[in-house]
Amino acid sequence: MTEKRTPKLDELQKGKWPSFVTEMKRAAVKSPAAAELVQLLEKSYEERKGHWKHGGIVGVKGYGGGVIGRYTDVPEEFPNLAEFHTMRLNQPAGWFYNTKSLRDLCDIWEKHGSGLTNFHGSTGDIIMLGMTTEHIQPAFDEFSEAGFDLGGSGSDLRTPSCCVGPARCEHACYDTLEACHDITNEFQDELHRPMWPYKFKIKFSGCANDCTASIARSDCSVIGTWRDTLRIDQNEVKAYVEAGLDIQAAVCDKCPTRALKFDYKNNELNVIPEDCSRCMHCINVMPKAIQPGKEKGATILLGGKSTIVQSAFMAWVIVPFMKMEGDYEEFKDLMRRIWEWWDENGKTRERIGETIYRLGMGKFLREVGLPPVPQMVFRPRANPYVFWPQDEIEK
Amino acid sequence: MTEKRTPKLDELQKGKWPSFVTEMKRAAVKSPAAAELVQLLEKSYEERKGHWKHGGIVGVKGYGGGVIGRYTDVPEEFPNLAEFHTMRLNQPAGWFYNTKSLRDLCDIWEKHGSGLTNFHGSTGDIIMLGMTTEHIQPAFDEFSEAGFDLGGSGSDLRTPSCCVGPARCEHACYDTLEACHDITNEFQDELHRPMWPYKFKIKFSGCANDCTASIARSDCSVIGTWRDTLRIDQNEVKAYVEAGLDIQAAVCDKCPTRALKFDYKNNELNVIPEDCSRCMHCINVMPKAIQPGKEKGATILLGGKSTIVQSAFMAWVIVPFMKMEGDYEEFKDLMRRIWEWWDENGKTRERIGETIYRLGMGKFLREVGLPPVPQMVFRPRANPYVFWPQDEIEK
Amino acid sequence: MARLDQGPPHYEQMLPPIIKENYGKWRYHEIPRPGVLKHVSETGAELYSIRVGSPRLVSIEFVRDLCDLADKFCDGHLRFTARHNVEFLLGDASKVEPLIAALTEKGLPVGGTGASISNVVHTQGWVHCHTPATDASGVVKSVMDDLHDYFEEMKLPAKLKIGLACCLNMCGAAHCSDIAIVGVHRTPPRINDEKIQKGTEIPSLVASCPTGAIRPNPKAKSVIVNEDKCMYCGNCYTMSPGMEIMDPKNDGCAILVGGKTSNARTAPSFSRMVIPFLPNNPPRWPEVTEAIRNIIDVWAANARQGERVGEWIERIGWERFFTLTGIPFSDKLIDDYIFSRETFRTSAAFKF
Amino acid sequence: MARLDQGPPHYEQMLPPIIKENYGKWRYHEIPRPGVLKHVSETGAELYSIRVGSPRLVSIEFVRDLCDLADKFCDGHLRFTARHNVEFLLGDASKVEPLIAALTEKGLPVGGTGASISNVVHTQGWVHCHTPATDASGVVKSVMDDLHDYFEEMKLPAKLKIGLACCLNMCGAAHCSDIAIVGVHRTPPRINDEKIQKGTEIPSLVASCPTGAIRPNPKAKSVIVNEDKCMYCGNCYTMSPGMEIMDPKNDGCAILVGGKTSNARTAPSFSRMVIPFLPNNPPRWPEVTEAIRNIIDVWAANARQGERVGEWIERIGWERFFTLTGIPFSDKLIDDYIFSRETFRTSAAFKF
Ligand code: SRM
Ligand code: SRM
Ligand code: SRM
Ligand code: SRM
Ligand code: SF4
Ligand code: SF4
Ligand code: SF4
Ligand code: SF4
Ligand code: SF4
Ligand code: SF4
Ligand code: SF4
Ligand code: SF4
Repeated sequence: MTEKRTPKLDELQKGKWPSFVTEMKRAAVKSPAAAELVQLLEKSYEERKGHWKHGGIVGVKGYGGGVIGRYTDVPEEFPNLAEFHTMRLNQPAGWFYNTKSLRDLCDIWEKHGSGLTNFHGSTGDIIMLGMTTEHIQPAFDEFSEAGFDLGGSGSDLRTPSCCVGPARCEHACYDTLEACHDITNEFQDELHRPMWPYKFKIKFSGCANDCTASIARSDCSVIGTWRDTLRIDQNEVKAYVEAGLDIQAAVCDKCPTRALKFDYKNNELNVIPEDCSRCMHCINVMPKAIQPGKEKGATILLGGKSTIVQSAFMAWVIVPFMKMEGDYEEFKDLMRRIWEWWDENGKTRERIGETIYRLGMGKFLREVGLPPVPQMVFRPRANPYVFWPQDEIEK
Repeated sequence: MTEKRTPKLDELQKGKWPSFVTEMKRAAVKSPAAAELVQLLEKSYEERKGHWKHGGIVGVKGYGGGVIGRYTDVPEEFPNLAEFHTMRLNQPAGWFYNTKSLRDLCDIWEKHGSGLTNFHGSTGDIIMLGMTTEHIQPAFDEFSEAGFDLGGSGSDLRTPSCCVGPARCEHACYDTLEACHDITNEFQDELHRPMWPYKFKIKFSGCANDCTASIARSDCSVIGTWRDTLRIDQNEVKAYVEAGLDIQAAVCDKCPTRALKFDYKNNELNVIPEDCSRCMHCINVMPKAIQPGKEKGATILLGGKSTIVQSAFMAWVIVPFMKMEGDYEEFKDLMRRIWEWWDENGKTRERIGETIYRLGMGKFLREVGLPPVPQMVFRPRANPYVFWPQDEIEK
Repeated sequence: MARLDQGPPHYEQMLPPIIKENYGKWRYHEIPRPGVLKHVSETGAELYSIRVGSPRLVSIEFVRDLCDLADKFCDGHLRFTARHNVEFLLGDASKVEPLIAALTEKGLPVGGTGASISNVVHTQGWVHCHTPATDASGVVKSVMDDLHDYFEEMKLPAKLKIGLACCLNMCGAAHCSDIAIVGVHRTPPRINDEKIQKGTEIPSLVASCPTGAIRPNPKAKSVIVNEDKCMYCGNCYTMSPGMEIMDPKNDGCAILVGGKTSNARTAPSFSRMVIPFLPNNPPRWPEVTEAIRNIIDVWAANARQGERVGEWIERIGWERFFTLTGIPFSDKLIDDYIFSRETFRTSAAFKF
Repeated sequence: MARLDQGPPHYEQMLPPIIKENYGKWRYHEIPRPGVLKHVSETGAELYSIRVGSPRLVSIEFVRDLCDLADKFCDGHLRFTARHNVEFLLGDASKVEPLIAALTEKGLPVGGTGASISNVVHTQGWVHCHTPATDASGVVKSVMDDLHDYFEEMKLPAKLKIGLACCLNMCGAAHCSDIAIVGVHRTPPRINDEKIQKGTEIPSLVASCPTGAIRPNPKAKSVIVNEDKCMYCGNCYTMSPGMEIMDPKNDGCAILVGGKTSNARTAPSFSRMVIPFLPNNPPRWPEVTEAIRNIIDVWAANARQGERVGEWIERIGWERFFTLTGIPFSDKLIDDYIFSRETFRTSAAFKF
């Protein structure tokens, strides 16, 4: 194929933000597929439409997911894109790497794929973008050799991810990396062999700042919190005052529950323990002076997903507080009970949140064995349409 | 029928709140039907269930509504309750009466009915409770003679009602009594001859305090407001300060839009005009010092109803500001357009709010000819599911 | 002969002279004592309104009594309020106390203004309706006997509006009340084929069920109910007498709280269920009166001045409401109907 | 041979020594300059993280470049963030400036911390997906070129998170972003009977339509779409290649604003649509970049310190947002889907 001009894409090599077009062209130097991809994209820019077809099923031996089949609809024009699949690799917890591992990945990908990649995919995987069918198994074998495994795709557990947590953050209320790693390993079967009504995502955030956006982006959101009272270091409070922080305005007035009382005279800050909802705001503003309580754990929320089909759902509280320690058996057990219930009750392509919405929280809680608590709702029902389990009434 | 004991009901003649049982017994002195009603109710208190059947259609000549048929399911036991219908009489606007009119009503009801009544029904009518079929027409003729007409029932315009408004309230932003009276008269046909998918209620409140609870209780809620800025009398502000009112705490801090600034030094209160949402709070607390602006009118809201079937709906803004003056032609014209649209699009037993919910505000606004404005929503849609009128797009 | 479509009497003929003269001219009002409103006009005129509690379900003798009082004290004028209280309208301050004395003598309570409880908006119940799950007037009488002080004094944090509806049709429009009492069924309708065959339109009946629990039973020319899907709303019974839903053993009252309709400070809001069921225990419904007194007492003890029930709860959080009142939370209070999603706590911030 | 189910590499082998030593011991952090986080440990150790913008869609050469820098400055360790930035991790303060210099030389922007815009979470677009209504990387590049200053400086009222999804599947999970760019179709699918006949399960296809717009067409062994009911969600196209929905003339971008996911101060919230459609105008999408710049500029000029976009709008009111930004309001912005009721203004209190 002769080198063609790409006037539209060239425009995107200008400007201060690093250019993906430049990256594509860098890959194109070694990979004919990447070279064609530049041309295909230019075509899309001209025609204002995509040129990819629905994927056929491709994969590696022993797994049901982890590879997304992709084929161009103009294979005659772009023979190297006739097969151009994606392989998802499960990232290490917290997206930490040593350069040795990264270089290994690059070398393998240079051999078997387009040389194009996403660090990372939006769920968290390393995305190896563009390979032919025949390279799938050998590439996987080599990635495996290098210590990497496939991520999720299809109706399975998707690759869990976690915030940087205790590795670099003072707010972490549990070990997000360990939890993510341990739980990912526990559920390898669920991750690699799709068998549910639809996908299921788990994300781990160490505190209510929710740096993985888990509440919006995962079916199960695990958010660090504490059960006792936040701790205030009055010396550090005084230091903030001296440094010029307007504690009343910047902290107390923005506390959603007005749980903080600032004493101007003594430059002391106090919290009304039962009023604090652990939103993290005051801690964010004054990390030196305020820290989470001592009895730490996580809130488990369920049901998050984006728009398709019933509207986007954010995950909601199903367990206000759970210890996240040891072998995480309490959490794992809960997941298993939830999946079992969903398996029995969910329709095809129905996310867990949608299944619960359709069948009702009451049924879900009863059948999964979770005690109903007011923390599960912003407010109780406004309608009087209670389903009464008929064994609770007098017949 | 021999006098029977009513031990349960007798209990309800005790206590400080005036007793409806005493009232029933007072009526029972002259009315055998009322006497039986006492017995029937005692029976219900014993059995914990009602003893009334579905109504057959009863009414007066020329009208389709206004009388609710009612029959007991134990006519053998209570022959005087075999027919025990309700007649709804349209109350005068604001529920004002002279004693002459009230006495006329009593006299007619003594002749034709049970002597029991509700002042008033929950929609606003005078409820004449309990009469036989054969008395319906003669009673109506006499009520009519006395200047009263029937209220609504069935799938028609229900009897509109209004708050006391300018008759006794300093807050009224339009003449609720005149509007209610004029508009009720305009729509006599709609009120007396059911021809819609379901009932339609209108309530008029003179300001956002909404003393008719119109936003919850009527399909169309007409709430007085103003388009310019509220007026503050600084002398009266000072008087409130002197009287000990903590203006900052009781007024400014509770202003939902924080539109009020209190100047401690000069004891002056000022409003940021574009921030005020006209919620009435500050005016309620300081009626001597603050009053509505001068350019008055009403906000029109649509869609309120209670629980059955889709859940309760509160009415929402469809016209942020409308003058309510003269012959109310703008309002009447809007009602006619809305009813026409509902007639064409509504299903049987579907309130207007439910029809709009089902078909979408966009369609409703376009077809009824109302300009969409952000005042109609608390916030825009969270989903991207826009229906594009296909004539707006490039084919 | 009746004049068709003459409409209601003109309100002007019902207004006392002082109101006609000062119509639209009122400048401000005060509440000199509970149950008495004093409105002052631009003209300097002063109007006293004496608010009186009424059982609403009354005899014509009651109305005539009111007329006697109005004739004696108010030149023959009076009005009723949006909550079914009576208001006597006086231009003459000196008549206020004598009128109150006369009312008290008759056992009529004066109150319901300002930070008090007003009359309970309510419905027909067993007295006159065919679909009730509870009585109306009897429950109201029991509740108001218990809360009488709160009517005659103004010692609550804010206005308190209770609504009662004897079935889910909600004729009391209780859905936006500070406290709502709602009659609820708890068992599916029992089908009476014979009654259905008489005059019920089967397709309309099937369509009336919001959960799609009803399907035709062509053999019996009747219908079948999928009991698992039924939520006892009674809409089918409104459509057909053959869907018998009244069940003395299992009908009763639900309690909802925190609604309001005024736009002052906060937007109008729905009442929300806090007790899914209390038994019908006539004549005095002790479980209901007690539950309501508990809620009011806790609110009165904890709310800030001027805070309606719902505003108080939204400030402290519903989870705290259940702790403070000791009302047990249960899955029945979690919405599972169309708009449930908005009620789920999609946030990690809450109180324990 | 591959080892099945070995799972991801253990994170411990990826951590730099300073992190291993201070794991879980961090006490607080500061942001000494944009793009640099300084975390201080209980042990007194100080960790510097240099945050670097990445196009995310990169070549292995790019990754190797990163490795070279990490080897040179960071003892061979680095990480990526939840928003696809790169973070270089340094124990040695003296290396911070040299590293930044090296990055700048490579054209890599340092920033994205604190009150700045971070990287745009985005998706595949025309580069690799079969259902896009717009491109992903091209739009992001255009937007970030324009907002570059806001990445490198911390001069915004608060954090700003932009998300992009190239179709309603929303792989960018843009639904809770401060600003969301969403690829939208605007015409119903064109049915290709032949493609449908090949391997599409008709019942699943019919069931996939959220509005019930699809019904079987048994004659053609295919389906028919009721175009009036279609809202162009593309879910049917995800199910079957025979439901061709891409339409170059009418595909484009919608803009939503005001979402967030953190629980700090206010509960997580959805982004809400303020512009229903902007055309696809490659390579630079000027209409999109301009619209976003306008929103950001108005927010930056009007919000209080610390106020996220949505918090600012909720304080001033959406009606004022439209006035201030000059964005036209239209019926398309009014919800008409399942949870629409909650968005209607059921209150008489609003701003003109
Ligand atoms: C007489 C009546 C109007 C009528 O046409 O009948 C009326 C009359 C007044 N209302 Fe009202 N309201 C009346 C029903 C209502 C209702 C509707 C209802 O109760 O069903 C509401 C909405 C209830 C709700 O929000 O749930 C209502 C919400 C208000 C408010 C707002 C209260 C709040 O802060 O939320 C005010 C303002 C205030 O009191 O500060 C108000 C203020 C007033 C004032 C002070 C207006 C005035 O200046 O004259 C009147 C005396 C109030 C008092 O009782 O202290 N009125 N008022 C109604 C008396 C009913 C009764 O017998 O108790
Ligand atoms: C008399 C009254 C209750 C009262 O004690 O005051 C009443 C009584 C009945 N209502 Fe009502 N409704 C009454 C105000 C209301 C209200 C309150 C309001 O208007 O503010 C509502 C709730 C607000 C609303 O409109 O949504 C109300 C919502 C219903 C409904 C449910 C309608 C719905 O769309 O959800 C029904 C069922 C129906 O229409 O089939 C209903 C049906 C009935 C029927 C006719 C029962 C039936 O299905 O045949 C009741 C007749 C009782 C009887 O035989 O005496 N009634 N009804 C009220 C009318 C008096 C009047 O005209 O002044
Ligand atoms: C590195 C990263 C975690 C990771 O594992 O990768 C991270 C790291 C930090 N976050 Fe975050 N957040 C990270 C994604 C997020 C996300 C998720 C997202 O952007 O998709 C959120 C939720 C976004 C939302 O609300 O829509 C997030 C909401 C916060 C907040 C709450 C902000 C707020 O006030 O709403 C804080 C607290 C603060 O900054 O005051 C926070 C605070 C922090 C701190 C200060 C925590 C700490 O003490 O170390 C870290 C530096 C923040 C900074 O950049 O100024 N982080 N943070 C993520 C960096 C992404 C990036 O490259 O920009
Ligand atoms: C690669 C990735 C986008 C990216 O550029 O990063 C992606 C790409 C695709 N997603 Fe996604 N999704 C990706 C993260 C997401 C997210 C974001 C997240 O996980 O935080 C979401 C929204 C959150 C959620 O789960 O709701 C998301 C919601 C969807 C949906 C809609 C699912 C739903 O329930 O609403 C589909 C449609 C489907 O599953 O059929 C979908 C389907 C797809 C498919 C497989 C298209 C298809 O129907 O065949 C895309 C393959 C593109 C390709 O060929 O390269 N993708 N997808 C992300 C996965 C990378 C990774 O593994 O790390
Ligand atoms: S979620 Fe909390 S613990 Fe995790 S990185 Fe963000 S601020 Fe730190
Ligand atoms: S964590 Fe949030 S709720 Fe708790 S005191 Fe701090 S600001 Fe208030
Ligand atoms: S709604 Fe307003 S105008 Fe009407 S009575 Fe109430 S406070 Fe007065
Ligand atoms: S009317 Fe309401 S919004 Fe306007 S200034 Fe007064 S309190 Fe504030
Ligand atoms: S609420 Fe139900 S039972 Fe009570 S009057 Fe209305 S329709 Fe009848
Ligand atoms: S009571 Fe309601 S839910 Fe049950 S069958 Fe009848 S209409 Fe359906
Ligand atoms: S958002 Fe849509 S078009 Fe974009 S990658 Fe995801 S599925 Fe593909
Ligand atoms: S695009 Fe969506 S709404 Fe239209 S037919 Fe397909 S699935 Fe249905």
